[in-house]
Amino acid sequence: METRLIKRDALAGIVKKLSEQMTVYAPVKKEDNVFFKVLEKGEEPLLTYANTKNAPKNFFFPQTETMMGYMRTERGMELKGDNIADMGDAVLFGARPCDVRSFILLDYVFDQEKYKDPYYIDKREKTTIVSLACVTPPYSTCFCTSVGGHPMIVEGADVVLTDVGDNYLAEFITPKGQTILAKLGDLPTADDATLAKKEELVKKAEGEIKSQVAGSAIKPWLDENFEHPFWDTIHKSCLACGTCTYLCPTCHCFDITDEVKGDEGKRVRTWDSCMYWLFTIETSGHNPRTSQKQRWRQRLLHKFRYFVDNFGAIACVGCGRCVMYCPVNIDIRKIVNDISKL
Amino acid sequence: MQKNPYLPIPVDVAKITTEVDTKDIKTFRLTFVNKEDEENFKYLPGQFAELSLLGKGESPIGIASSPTQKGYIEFTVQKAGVVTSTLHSLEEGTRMGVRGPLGNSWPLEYLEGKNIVIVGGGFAFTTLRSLLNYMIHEENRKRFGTITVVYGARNPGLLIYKDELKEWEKRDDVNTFITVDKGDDGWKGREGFVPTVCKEVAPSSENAVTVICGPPIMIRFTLPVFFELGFSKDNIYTSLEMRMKCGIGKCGRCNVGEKYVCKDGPVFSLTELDQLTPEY
Amino acid sequence: MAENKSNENWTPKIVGIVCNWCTYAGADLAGISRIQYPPNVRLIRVPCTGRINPFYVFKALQEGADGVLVSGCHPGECHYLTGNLSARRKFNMVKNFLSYIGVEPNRVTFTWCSASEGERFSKVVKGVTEMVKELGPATKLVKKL
Amino acid sequence: MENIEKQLREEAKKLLAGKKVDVVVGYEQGTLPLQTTPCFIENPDDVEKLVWNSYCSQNLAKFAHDIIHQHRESQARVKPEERTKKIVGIVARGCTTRSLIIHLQERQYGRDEIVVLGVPCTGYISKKKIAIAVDGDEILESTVTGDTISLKTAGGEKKVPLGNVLSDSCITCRFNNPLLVDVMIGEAAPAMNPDGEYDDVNAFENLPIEERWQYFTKEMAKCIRCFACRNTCPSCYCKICFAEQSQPTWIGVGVDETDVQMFQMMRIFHMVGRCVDCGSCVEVCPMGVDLRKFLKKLDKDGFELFSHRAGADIDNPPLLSSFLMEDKEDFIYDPE
Repeated sequence: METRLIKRDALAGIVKKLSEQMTVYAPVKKEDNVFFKVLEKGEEPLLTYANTKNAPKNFFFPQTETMMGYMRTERGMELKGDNIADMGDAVLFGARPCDVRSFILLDYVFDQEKYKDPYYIDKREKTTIVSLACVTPPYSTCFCTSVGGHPMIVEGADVVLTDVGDNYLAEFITPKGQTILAKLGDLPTADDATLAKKEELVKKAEGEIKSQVAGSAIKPWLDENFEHPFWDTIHKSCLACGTCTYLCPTCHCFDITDEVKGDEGKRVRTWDSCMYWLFTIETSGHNPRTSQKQRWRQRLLHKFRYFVDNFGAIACVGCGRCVMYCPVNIDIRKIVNDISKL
Repeated sequence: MQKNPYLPIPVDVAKITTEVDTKDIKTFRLTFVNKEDEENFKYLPGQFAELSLLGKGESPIGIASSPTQKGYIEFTVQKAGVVTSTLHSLEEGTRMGVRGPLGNSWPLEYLEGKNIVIVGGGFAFTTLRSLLNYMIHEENRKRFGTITVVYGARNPGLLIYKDELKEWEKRDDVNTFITVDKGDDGWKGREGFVPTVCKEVAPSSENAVTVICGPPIMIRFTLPVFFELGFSKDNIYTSLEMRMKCGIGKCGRCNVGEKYVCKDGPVFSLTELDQLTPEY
Repeated sequence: MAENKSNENWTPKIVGIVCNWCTYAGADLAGISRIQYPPNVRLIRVPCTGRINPFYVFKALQEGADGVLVSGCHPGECHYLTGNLSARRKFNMVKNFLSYIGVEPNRVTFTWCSASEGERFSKVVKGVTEMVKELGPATKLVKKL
Repeated sequence: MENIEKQLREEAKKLLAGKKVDVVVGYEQGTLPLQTTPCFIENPDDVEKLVWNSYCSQNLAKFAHDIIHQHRESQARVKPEERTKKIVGIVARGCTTRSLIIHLQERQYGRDEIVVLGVPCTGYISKKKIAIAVDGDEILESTVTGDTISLKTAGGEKKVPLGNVLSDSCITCRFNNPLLVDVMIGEAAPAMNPDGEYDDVNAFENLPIEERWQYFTKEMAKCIRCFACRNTCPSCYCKICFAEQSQPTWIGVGVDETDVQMFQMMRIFHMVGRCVDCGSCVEVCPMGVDLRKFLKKLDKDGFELFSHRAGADIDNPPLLSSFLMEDKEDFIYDPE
């Protein structure tokens, strides 16, 4: 593994330069919010951000994505072919370790042996992930350590940047990461003292995460208590909006719809949310989940039980977005901890 | 890379049969535009496919034909939503798409050597028809024991596959019991609800498996009959219905507990159903 | 439609949502009387302007209409007594609101035209066509696939 | 405010203990600074949860509507003569009571199904303004003392005058005291500053048209179609929203630029004569879309053209279901 040093104030410029050669998806401040977006010409990424509002999953799994186009012919609509846009190689820059971990979880869903999702996989394969380690947690709502993560975890990243003071320590972990190194120009090799410092930071970082959640401890309870009075207590103030699911790095439910204008049409996939009552309604009018209570239970069970059953991991990376941005302050940490006390 | 599983396979509507007097259930015979697609479309009774109408959307429908019927696939569709309504307005010769086969199938290996009881109600007879036609095909018939079919509809006009029903009734290797809730002037057959008829027919549970599909209310009243006859939950199979979009276990809406109906189902034994979360 | 901007042959597509009892008959009369007017307006007949959801107007723009014309019975002459009076309030707000968000005010026109006013109908169509021509092809709110 | 809180708890307890209401909808302390969350109290012993402070942002009328309607649905299979009513006690400030009035005017439930615990309001804190005040830093702690709010962030502590961070809706609020009351808690609050109510709209109207369009498109582009604005709005109670209908499909479900614009325009338009400017939609929007800029225009037109203020007067009929022969029609095109 190559380890290099990047001067603290040079990094943004280096990324800007990189964005001239390839697509770079990075955090940028827009008005009052920090978002991940594709860097435009001359645009620099924001490095001092806490945590972005949107999760970087949008890059591989956009909120709205054209799957295929078609045209009206004499025989009716005929397919023009699928719409896997060849964007070329790309870099996802500055994703926090929790967000990086979300891709491992999303891979379980989209990259299965039998059914592979070509739209997601295509972008995923062409993208090098540069992660920015959390030396200190971005927010007090961060709880990655409770759901199998760590503020400085390298899992899933091709390159990891760690703020070690005057410099960023850059670790080029995977072969994909190595190819990026070639594009960054001359960088000094990291000295042993820096590497040692990083090890120290790693040890310290875990303790910095103050928010603790009984992530995996509640699984046995969830297995046994599909019907329990507790489920009546969490959903009442829920607006049934999709904020939590849309900002979540691991939520992956989607809808497929057709749009036609004149003689042309396209089939698009769009995020959907288990918080919506229309999500599961069948044409017959039957709806297996008619109440917000059932929908909340589904959201929680999907993340903390079903996903664990299917893939051996909790479908939550502890980024805290749903906690911070829920309009009515439904706090998943509190729910999980309340369950753990039952 | 595999083929894009979201792309519909082009097919032509070769034949449309109106099944019922109310005209809202039709059977569509589809032929593949490309020979290799036909060869690749290997399915078993009980599986389903997404019928794909570009510009309208997709609808998951059980395959009503049997793999022993070569050269085409058939779907029996009730007119309900956007896609199925459009489907009903199609003419023969129209091009459309199909995506599949999807899901698991009736447990054919398990059924081998056993006596089979098929119970169907109303329009939910489609994949049962596929199974029956598969089993009575000359290549397969000897692999299965006795076959009993109980099929009912509300009235004679609502029975689907009327011609085939007659054929099956003529066969001596299938015990066919057709019933209607209420007959009309022309009806000479049996009258009565499916659970009652099952009770009368009283198939032996000895080395037997029941495969049941129908409206929830029918299933609810039929199951106790079979329990009484000594069928265990391992030997009763049914097929679930759920809202689906992708059909390949990704879009996240058809899960019952950790199982996805589109991928792990739609066919489940009652034992399996008991282990699922009761949310379907 | 936007792609036709540079095209000199561009002529506006205008959606006319009109009341069955007055303007639609007025258009008929204009036709019977052989009064000439531009062919740019496609009429959609509704039972009363009172049943027009403002969304019809927005939607027409989204689907690519360069202009929208809504026409119904003069106040006091509604076949259903007061449908057009309810509509009047709605349309006043629609007109103001579209302009407020930055859509050219002349994209959307509201007027009254009775069954006997074939001449007026032709003038309305001429006037509306001219106004929309002046604005050029619609670009705002137009959905691109 | 502590007094109001105390009195509120007492009154709520009385109502619950006396079985005058089945549930009291109020606010309770949230898990994060600056946050309160709607709470639903059914047991008289739980009233201590109730709070009333400058963090209470949401319009609770939505919940009164939902609770009553869910209860009615649950009784669909009960014989008519055996059906019960569910009485909802609701903590209501001025804007909340306006929403209740709209519900009553629109016959969503009966007057006997709600008991209004009126509270005087001095405005609630806008989280968006707070974020700007501390430049996006996370708030670790916040306390309101008198007219000042002190905000603790990782970078230190900052004191801001409360007036600077109140929601825009509150600063120019005309009806900060309840208009519909069964039990009034505390004294009426001093008036806010309604004179400047339409300043924002007026200023926007005077911008060049292309600037207005740019602002509109920029704001709409932020929307992620999460529907928080719609779902928190007491006036948005349709069982199936036009945005989600499939037969016909009015708009695409994705975040196509014009689909989002259409959704928001149409939702905003459904608010004609029904928006009480409670600011809830702005407050819950995770993306900070400036919805008020557009909603307030309809409010202004409603008043200036038709002398109508939403939910201000229970006897004044809804704006769009009424008319006058002499309503203005200077917008009508005349080809002559």
